[in-house]
Amino acid sequence: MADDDFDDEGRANVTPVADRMAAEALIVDIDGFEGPLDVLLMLGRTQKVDLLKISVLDLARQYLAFVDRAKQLRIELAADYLVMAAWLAFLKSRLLLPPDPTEDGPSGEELAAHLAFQLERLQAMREHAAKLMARDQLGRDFFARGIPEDITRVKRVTYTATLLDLMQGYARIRTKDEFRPYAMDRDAIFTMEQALERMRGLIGFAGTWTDISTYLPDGFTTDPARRRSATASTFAASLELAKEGKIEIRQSDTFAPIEVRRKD
Amino acid sequence: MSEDADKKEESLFDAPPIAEQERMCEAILFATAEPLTIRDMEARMPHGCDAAEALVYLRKRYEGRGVNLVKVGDAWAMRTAPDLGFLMQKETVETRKLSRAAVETLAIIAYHQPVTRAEIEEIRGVSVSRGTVDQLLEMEWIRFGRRKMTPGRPVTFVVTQTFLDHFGLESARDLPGLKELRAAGLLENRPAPGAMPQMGEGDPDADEQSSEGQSELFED
Amino acid sequence: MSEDADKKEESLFDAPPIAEQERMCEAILFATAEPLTIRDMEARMPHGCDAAEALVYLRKRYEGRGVNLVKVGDAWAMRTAPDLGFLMQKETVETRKLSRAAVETLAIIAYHQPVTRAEIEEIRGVSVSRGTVDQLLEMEWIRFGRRKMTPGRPVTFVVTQTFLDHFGLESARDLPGLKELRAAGLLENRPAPGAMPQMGEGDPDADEQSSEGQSELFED
Repeated sequence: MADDDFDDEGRANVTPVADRMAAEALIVDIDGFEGPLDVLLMLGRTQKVDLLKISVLDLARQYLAFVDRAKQLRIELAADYLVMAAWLAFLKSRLLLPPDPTEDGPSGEELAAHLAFQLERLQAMREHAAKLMARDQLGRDFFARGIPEDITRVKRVTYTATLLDLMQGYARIRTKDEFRPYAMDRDAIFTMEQALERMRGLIGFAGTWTDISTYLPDGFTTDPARRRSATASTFAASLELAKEGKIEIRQSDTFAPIEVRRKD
Repeated sequence: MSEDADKKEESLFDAPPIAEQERMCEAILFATAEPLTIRDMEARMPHGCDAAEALVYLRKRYEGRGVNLVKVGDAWAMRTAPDLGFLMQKETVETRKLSRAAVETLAIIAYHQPVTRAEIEEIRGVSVSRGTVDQLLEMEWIRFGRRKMTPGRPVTFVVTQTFLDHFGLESARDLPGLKELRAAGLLENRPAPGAMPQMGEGDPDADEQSSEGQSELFED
Repeated sequence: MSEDADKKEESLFDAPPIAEQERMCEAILFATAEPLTIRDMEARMPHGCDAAEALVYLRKRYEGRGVNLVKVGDAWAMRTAPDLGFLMQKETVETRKLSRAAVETLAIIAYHQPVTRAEIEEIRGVSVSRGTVDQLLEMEWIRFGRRKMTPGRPVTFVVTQTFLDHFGLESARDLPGLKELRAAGLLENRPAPGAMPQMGEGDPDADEQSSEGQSELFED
């Protein structure tokens, strides 16, 4: 049954013995083939002619014999081998029967020519693949540098500063300089204890409202730093005395002079 | 061109003499195993150097020597002379043997590039396994090229500089027998007449299919 | 057997000409991963070769080139010329802010030039580390000025044109005075007391006294 399907001429099992032999040989090595085109190429080689002048009809017959044989031997052929077989059977009928004028599509000759072209192209690629692999190869025939020198990455650090950094740096030093003696130089400070002592001595005479700035000690009124220190300590001392109930404090308005008076 | 002129003008002032530039290229190329482009070299040389010119001298100097200056794509490398390979058996690296499928696929990519997977399958008549392509990609012998401007915009494959370097080719144009293949029309992608079985259809990866339309637009 | 064949057979046993041996040594030394002794080389070369002699020629050939043949112990290797080592480096530039100590020293030099180291120390209130001055000299922001005509004839420091260029100044006299700095509010932008991050950490010059006490009274 199956055999008939593949033989358009209706004469089952008339494939030449040579074809059968070839088919048998192919089947033994079916795993070694890279698809139907590979098988066709192999079969074509037995014709010993230029692939372009190959008899596609013979090729089709041989291929069909190969598939036929595989079936008889109950060898599972991949789907594409069967697709090719069906197509070759179709091609064979096209080549053998007179062209049907009502039918569209390519002629049998066109299809055959294309198949021949495909085979020749595959053959050519194989030959050139071999040529390519036969070339001198890096690491086999010629060699790269054995001691490559790594490029060392050098990190270069550049320092930068802005004019602002510079000026701020200078200002920092200069202002620090102005106060530098301060840490050692206690005479710029008028402590609260000193102010308290001074106030206690003087407050007895303050019967009327008096600005606390008049209580600043001599020598602490002109130099800004000294005055600031004395002002702060005198004010703190006043608060302390007020807490003790010794004096009264008043300020008529924000930023107005702070005045003190003895509390009787 | 004008850029070239600019470069020359500049180099009149501060670039080292050409003999010194040649020395520099020599040192740089000797130090590296990989091919370097003119740009790579100039990036490391003093400002205003003309590596291309220096290489002309360098190549001549190494002509016929045990080590040669070779061009690889648009890059340059020092390689031992191929006729002395026999001395280097110790250095020979066992390269993984490529399967027949891989070799064929590689050759098809080299000769037909840029080429889609569907086109490779059409030429070989079988589907291309993922592993084959992966292996070639991994070896850095092939890489993805631009997508084809055909339906589905399939990716293409092209060979790499590493491939050229490995086979000692200056460019893909120097592939053995390329001219003959082209003259014989074997690099054309002839559209199959209708009703031809399509190759490699069973491949799940071959979604870039419907090659009828593509093949017409295939140019090499 | 013809005479020709005889000759060929004989030449199989002859060592190649010395020029060829030189090529061989060149290729072997280029490709191997480590320096090789004469014995190593001869083991790879055809029978009868004299690697020592070939190396004499090879060494001469590479004299003054970008690559030299050098002896490493009793072995030989190709190495890039020492003077071209800079080509094997790729520079990455990182810009860092100048340290506080350097900024202050620089500022003092700019405002007080020509100024001696002793004067700088007096103004800063701390000793000036060698590294700071060296750094500024290296950056070419300061240079040595004339020696002071005082006992010991100490050297002075002045700022350079590079310094002026960097800070966009025409002359050091264009630097704003203290009053102007104050007017510009430049004195208010100080770190809060106790939160002076540069102090002491990593700054070798930060041995200036603890500034907590001062900062309260910093402005007037």
